[in-house]
Amino acid sequence: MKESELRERTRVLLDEVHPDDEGVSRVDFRSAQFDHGLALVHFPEGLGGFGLSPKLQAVVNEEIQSHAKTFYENLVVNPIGIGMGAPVVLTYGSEEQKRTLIKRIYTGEDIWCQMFSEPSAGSDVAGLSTRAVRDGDDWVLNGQKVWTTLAHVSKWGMLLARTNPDVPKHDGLSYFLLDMESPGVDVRPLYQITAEAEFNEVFLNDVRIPHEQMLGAEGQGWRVAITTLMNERSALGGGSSRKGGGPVSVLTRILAESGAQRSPAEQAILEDKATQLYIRAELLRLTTQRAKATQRSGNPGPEGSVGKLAQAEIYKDVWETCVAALGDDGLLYEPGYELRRPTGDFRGTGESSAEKHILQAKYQLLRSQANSIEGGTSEIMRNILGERVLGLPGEPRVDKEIAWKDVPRG
Amino acid sequence: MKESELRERTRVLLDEVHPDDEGVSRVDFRSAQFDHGLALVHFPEGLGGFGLSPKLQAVVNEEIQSHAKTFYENLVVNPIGIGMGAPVVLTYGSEEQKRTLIKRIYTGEDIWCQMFSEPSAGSDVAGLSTRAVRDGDDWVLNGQKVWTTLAHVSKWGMLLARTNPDVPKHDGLSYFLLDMESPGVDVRPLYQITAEAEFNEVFLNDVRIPHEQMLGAEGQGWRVAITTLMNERSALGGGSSRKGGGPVSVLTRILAESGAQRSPAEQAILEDKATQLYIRAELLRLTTQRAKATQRSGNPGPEGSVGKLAQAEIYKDVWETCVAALGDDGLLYEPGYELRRPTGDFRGTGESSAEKHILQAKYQLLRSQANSIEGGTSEIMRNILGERVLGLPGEPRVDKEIAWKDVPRG
Amino acid sequence: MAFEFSDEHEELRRTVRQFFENESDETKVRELMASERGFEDATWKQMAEELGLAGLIVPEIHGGADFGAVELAIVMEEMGRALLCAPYLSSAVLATSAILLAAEETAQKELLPRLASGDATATLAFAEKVSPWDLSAIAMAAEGDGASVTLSGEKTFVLDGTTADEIVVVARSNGNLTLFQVAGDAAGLTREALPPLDPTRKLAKLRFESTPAARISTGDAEPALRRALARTVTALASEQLGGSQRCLEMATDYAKTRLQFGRPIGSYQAIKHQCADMLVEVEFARSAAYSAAFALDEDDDGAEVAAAMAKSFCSEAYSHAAKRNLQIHGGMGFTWEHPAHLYLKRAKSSEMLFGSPISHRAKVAAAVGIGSA
Amino acid sequence: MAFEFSDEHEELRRTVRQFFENESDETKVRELMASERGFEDATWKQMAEELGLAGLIVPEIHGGADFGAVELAIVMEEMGRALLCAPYLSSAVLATSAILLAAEETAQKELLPRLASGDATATLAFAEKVSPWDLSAIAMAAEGDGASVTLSGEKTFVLDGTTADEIVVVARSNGNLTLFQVAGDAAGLTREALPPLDPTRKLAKLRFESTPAARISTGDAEPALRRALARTVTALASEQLGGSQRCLEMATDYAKTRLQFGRPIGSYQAIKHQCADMLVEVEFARSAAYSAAFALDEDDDGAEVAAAMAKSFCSEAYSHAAKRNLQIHGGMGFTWEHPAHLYLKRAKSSEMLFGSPISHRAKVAAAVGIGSA
Repeated sequence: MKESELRERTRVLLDEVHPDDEGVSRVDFRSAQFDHGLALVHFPEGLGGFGLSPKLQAVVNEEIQSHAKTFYENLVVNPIGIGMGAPVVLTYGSEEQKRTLIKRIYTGEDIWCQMFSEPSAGSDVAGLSTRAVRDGDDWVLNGQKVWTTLAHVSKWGMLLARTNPDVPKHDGLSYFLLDMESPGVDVRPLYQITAEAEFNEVFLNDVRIPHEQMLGAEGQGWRVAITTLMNERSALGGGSSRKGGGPVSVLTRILAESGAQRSPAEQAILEDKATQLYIRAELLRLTTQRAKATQRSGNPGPEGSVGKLAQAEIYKDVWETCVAALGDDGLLYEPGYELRRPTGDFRGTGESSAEKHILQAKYQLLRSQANSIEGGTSEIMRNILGERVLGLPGEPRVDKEIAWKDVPRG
Repeated sequence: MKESELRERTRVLLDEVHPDDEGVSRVDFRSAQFDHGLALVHFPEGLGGFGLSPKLQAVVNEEIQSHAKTFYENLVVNPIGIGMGAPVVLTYGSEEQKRTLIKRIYTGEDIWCQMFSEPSAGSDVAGLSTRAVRDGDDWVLNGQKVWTTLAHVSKWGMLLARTNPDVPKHDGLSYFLLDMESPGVDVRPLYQITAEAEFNEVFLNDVRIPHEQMLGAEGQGWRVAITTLMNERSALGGGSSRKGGGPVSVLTRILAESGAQRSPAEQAILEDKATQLYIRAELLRLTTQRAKATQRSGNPGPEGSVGKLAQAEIYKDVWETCVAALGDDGLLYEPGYELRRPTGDFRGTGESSAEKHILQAKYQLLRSQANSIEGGTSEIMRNILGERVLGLPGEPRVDKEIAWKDVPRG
Repeated sequence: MAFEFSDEHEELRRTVRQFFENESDETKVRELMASERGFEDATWKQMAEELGLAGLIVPEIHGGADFGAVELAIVMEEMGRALLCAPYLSSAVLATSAILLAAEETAQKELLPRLASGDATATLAFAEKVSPWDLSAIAMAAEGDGASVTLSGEKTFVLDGTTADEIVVVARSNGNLTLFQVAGDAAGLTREALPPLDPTRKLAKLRFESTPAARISTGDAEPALRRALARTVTALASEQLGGSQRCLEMATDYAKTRLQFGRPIGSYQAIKHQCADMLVEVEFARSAAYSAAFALDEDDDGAEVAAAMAKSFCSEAYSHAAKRNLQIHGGMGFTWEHPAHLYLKRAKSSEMLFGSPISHRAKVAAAVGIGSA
Repeated sequence: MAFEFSDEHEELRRTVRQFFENESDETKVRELMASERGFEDATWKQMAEELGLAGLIVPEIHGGADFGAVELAIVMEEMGRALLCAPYLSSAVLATSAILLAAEETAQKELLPRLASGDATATLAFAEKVSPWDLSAIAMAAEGDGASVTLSGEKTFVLDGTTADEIVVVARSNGNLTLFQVAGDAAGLTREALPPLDPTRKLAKLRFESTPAARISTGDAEPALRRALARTVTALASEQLGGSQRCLEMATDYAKTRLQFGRPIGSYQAIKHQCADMLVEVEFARSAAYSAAFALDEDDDGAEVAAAMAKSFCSEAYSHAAKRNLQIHGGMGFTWEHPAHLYLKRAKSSEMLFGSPISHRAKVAAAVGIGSA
């Protein structure tokens, strides 16, 4: 299909249902968009698309944005569902599952979450302990998941559990779709050092999942999960998309505003530090751009770890320098530490308006500590770069060839 | 023996032979000092001492220094012989060896060197390959040693060789005293990145060593070597003994002299950097002092690695900052790169007079690169600190339990 | 420098550590940091009476233990390990040092016994909005000339400012920095809690509106106050050392027991070497903090420089150790329920308290002749 | 920014890499760095004639290949990998850019074809003892007003200054920075080799005593010279990138094959993670160098800032990579016979050439609005 036809179809959609119109809800519009094949153009016909190149989705989005004030970003509507859930259902789901699940993901009627992490399996995701035992047509699950974004509002969870502890760890996992309303699923907020709960812990106590909700074959869970994880990691890292934008713009601003309170020498030292960070942030942006160019020419891969690793270290350093530049004001933490679900609007990593940037810097001083942990620790990223990009040999492994149950854990 | 008696005996020695007197050579004086038991007071009577505490040597030295202009420092006379050779002969040598070797070590008639390192065995010293094969009353050696300080002027070398390749690496080593004038010993200068040859390579080609010159039992070489290495490592690291002294004083000076050539901002940045280094150097000095206090109370050990690790990193950083402070003058390297044995007097790490400090900084920029390699790399030091001080577990080892000949090498 | 602790010192350390292990465990710290008051009166009283801590550096004649900076360093180090929530730095160190070094004898007689006995707490209100840590920038001026004056204006970053029974205010009188005593419940005094980054140490802003105050110093108190701040900063460096050491221990302990890929994470060099680097920094911090304390007790000319050196180095070492500890704990270290963040917040906050590491390094530079100035 | 190389670019890279692998192997580099002249005429001629490198950025009408900064970046990157010993930076980049951007057409016609053909080399003598990299600090003033003048004084840090056939001198005329052409063998010119930290790039001090010189620019050449320096610095950043990349490769290759304790040292995280950190820095350096080159060819307003950014970052990245490479090679890397030190010396020297990373960052700061200035 040509771009022009896609644009034409988008205009037809908009003639029919317009997102700006009163009475047209988000679900109404996205439902129509899905039915017109303009939701996920790379998905098959009947499932939101036309089997086109994923790049062409931009044409549709552009067309909508140029004719409507209202535009629903997938990242906001249902990030995990659209980014990971829909693709995995498309690849591994039954026809029935594709038909019933994907559209509701796209409209945002069903929010999705991803449940791989466990307390005892951090970097070693495949070492997870949640057990799934077959019982008739069901699997019965017991265990605990952690760091589950959106679990408290989700209808469906993508879950990895151990169906066979007697084989090496990667071989004993299976992949399930869990209805989060099932009995025995207990979702609790997980408070972070910011006192906010972005994430959840999910306790599974004799939770039953029908066998049909296993995606991929029994014991093939790791393979199914890998696709999901790849999508996740490439979404992290990469820096600001605009020159001088992002966190470093907050630093530049704080530095300019706070200069009067310190000696010229101290200011010079902080300015050089800020300039180093400005340059690094800019090079992160350019490196991401280069990586994307390479990816377009058909070479995706672990190079994305450069951006993930660098961004974590740069951003942490930027926020810490912001607070150093705030000087004594950095002794105060205005959001306070009442335990809560995220509320503030200062926590984004983009630029912020008015006085928000000072609050943002302080919040991010704490929040950014996780940048080098979440989605793969910096230590793991360095392993990936060393082994998969540079081809350095791995370490002796003690857990590869033996049954999962015999691997020391804790 | 009381301090007063030791002082008295020293005055008797000086009455008899005085180092300042014309016609009294270094050998003359030190020979007499040895015979008086005032050379190494912790050594037995007849072997240069009186079996006293090693601390009391300071009393003798003090007494000599207060009554004579000439004082021969052991570190200058025969550093390896006196620091490592004499103790090892004393512990493991035959009576004959003690009688004939130790005195000539002390007088400096016989210079000693230490030959453990090999090209294929860097951090993994015990993995060395030089073979010693028994042939009648002799051992026949073949192999190559490297980083051998003073080999080109030495009479004796302390050498570690493999006498049994069929056992795990530590168990197949034996310790020899090698007469460096033996046929088949080929000493070649090893030029460093400074173009100077402080060290040598020693090639051993069918070199014969009489069995009596093995120290300790066959296969016990590692145990004998460990003592030697401990003495070496504790001699490295520790920093300047004077507040604000050492390399950092060169930096302070260069920074003050070169300030006019750059902007106040750049100067402020360099000054803060220099102050950080000044503080670190001072804390290195104090930490060494604290470690010595602990050691005195009977707790020696791997804590010395703190000083070794920190000193290497601080000094490298100091010299690099010196050259940064020199600015464009750092583009030039006045000693030039003609291959040579060490000559300049600007290379010490102490303070230097007149304009020497600039030459010293440039030379040390290069020379100090080895600080984090020689005497144990910083990586190995961190392992020691992690495992032996903090008690963290070791890595899986692939070379511990198997015959040396079956361990991959290269 | 002797640099060695006596058996009595070790005994002091054991005693206070034991006490804090019982009275300032994590549960207690969390309870107090969430409370408005921030400390427990009973514990404070016990610290004062049973352990003699409130009057540790108060002379015997004023009811104290008459100890010096070295003993204070030991106590602060243990408080840092335990993240003790108490007005110790404000009352027993900062206010006490200021009163000892700058106040008149009558005021010392009146105030110090009450502080040493734990009957009252005090704090020093000196920082103002502009250049808060620079004594010469203090602008508040007393109205009136005699022993009783009134004060108007604002003081900020006052440690434990909402709970202190006595507030020692630094203000100008005839241009000279002068100490004034203001009761915590004085008329015209408004005490507003500030939201602290480190919830285990309370901060306040104090507003004075013609508040009655008693002059308790004569002449220019600035040199004495500078020495009082050097003592405080030295004590704080020891607190930072104690926190750093605790972070190193937490990280090392976790690295020994947490398994990933079938072996302890501490067996990986990525973790092991981070711990080794922490160890080096902690040992350096120890040298910095101890040598500054010994220098004070030996009346060393270099004591103020040593204090600045210790504050700058220990601040950064603590911050590094706290961040590394969090990182080594992985996701767990990022949770509210794990104590790693409590140390991080204490570290970052105490790094900024009394001035940045860069500003303290500038003092060192000036003293040792680095730089043109 | 497009940021993608065409097939022609890749072809150019392959060709020059192949050429340098043959003509600038380690043996050759060591031979030339020990020689007084520092390069081989035959190779230079070959580079000019067969590969068109000497005239790479010279317009076709002057006998050059008429390429831009991107092609130059590719060539310089390969030269940096190979540690090429040749007056390329001095003649084909610095002097050529100055002539192209600041000289009059007649001078261009006379000089550029000779440089492009490899018949002659040139250099730019602008640095003086005080603030050598600051054009506005140039003090040397021409004596005389017309087309022919005489020059007296000293220029230093002149790249390949003892071998250049033509010396383009920057001096003042009526206060304006002006280009003058001086023959290498002119009367009153003394050329003294300086002992370089990096023996693969020769430096000289030139003394002029009433040396006859021909004026080859009019008006104030300062803006044009600033642009010429930005071009040169961008090219140098690419050279630094090439060196960094080579260090990363050497370190990685060695880490794969060197065994200690029975396994490759690259299997230890201590080494592996150093390599990973090098990789990140090299990739950032690549982005910096390439984007500065693309900016120049796109006549981007930000080209001068991009050049300063590239120079500051690539300098430090190269220095880090060279030091890490040496460390990873252990004792071996510290020997004269191993090439690690050649890269270290190139790195440290090129870091200081044309100004320190801090000074280049100051330019970036000013341009992007960091700081009060």
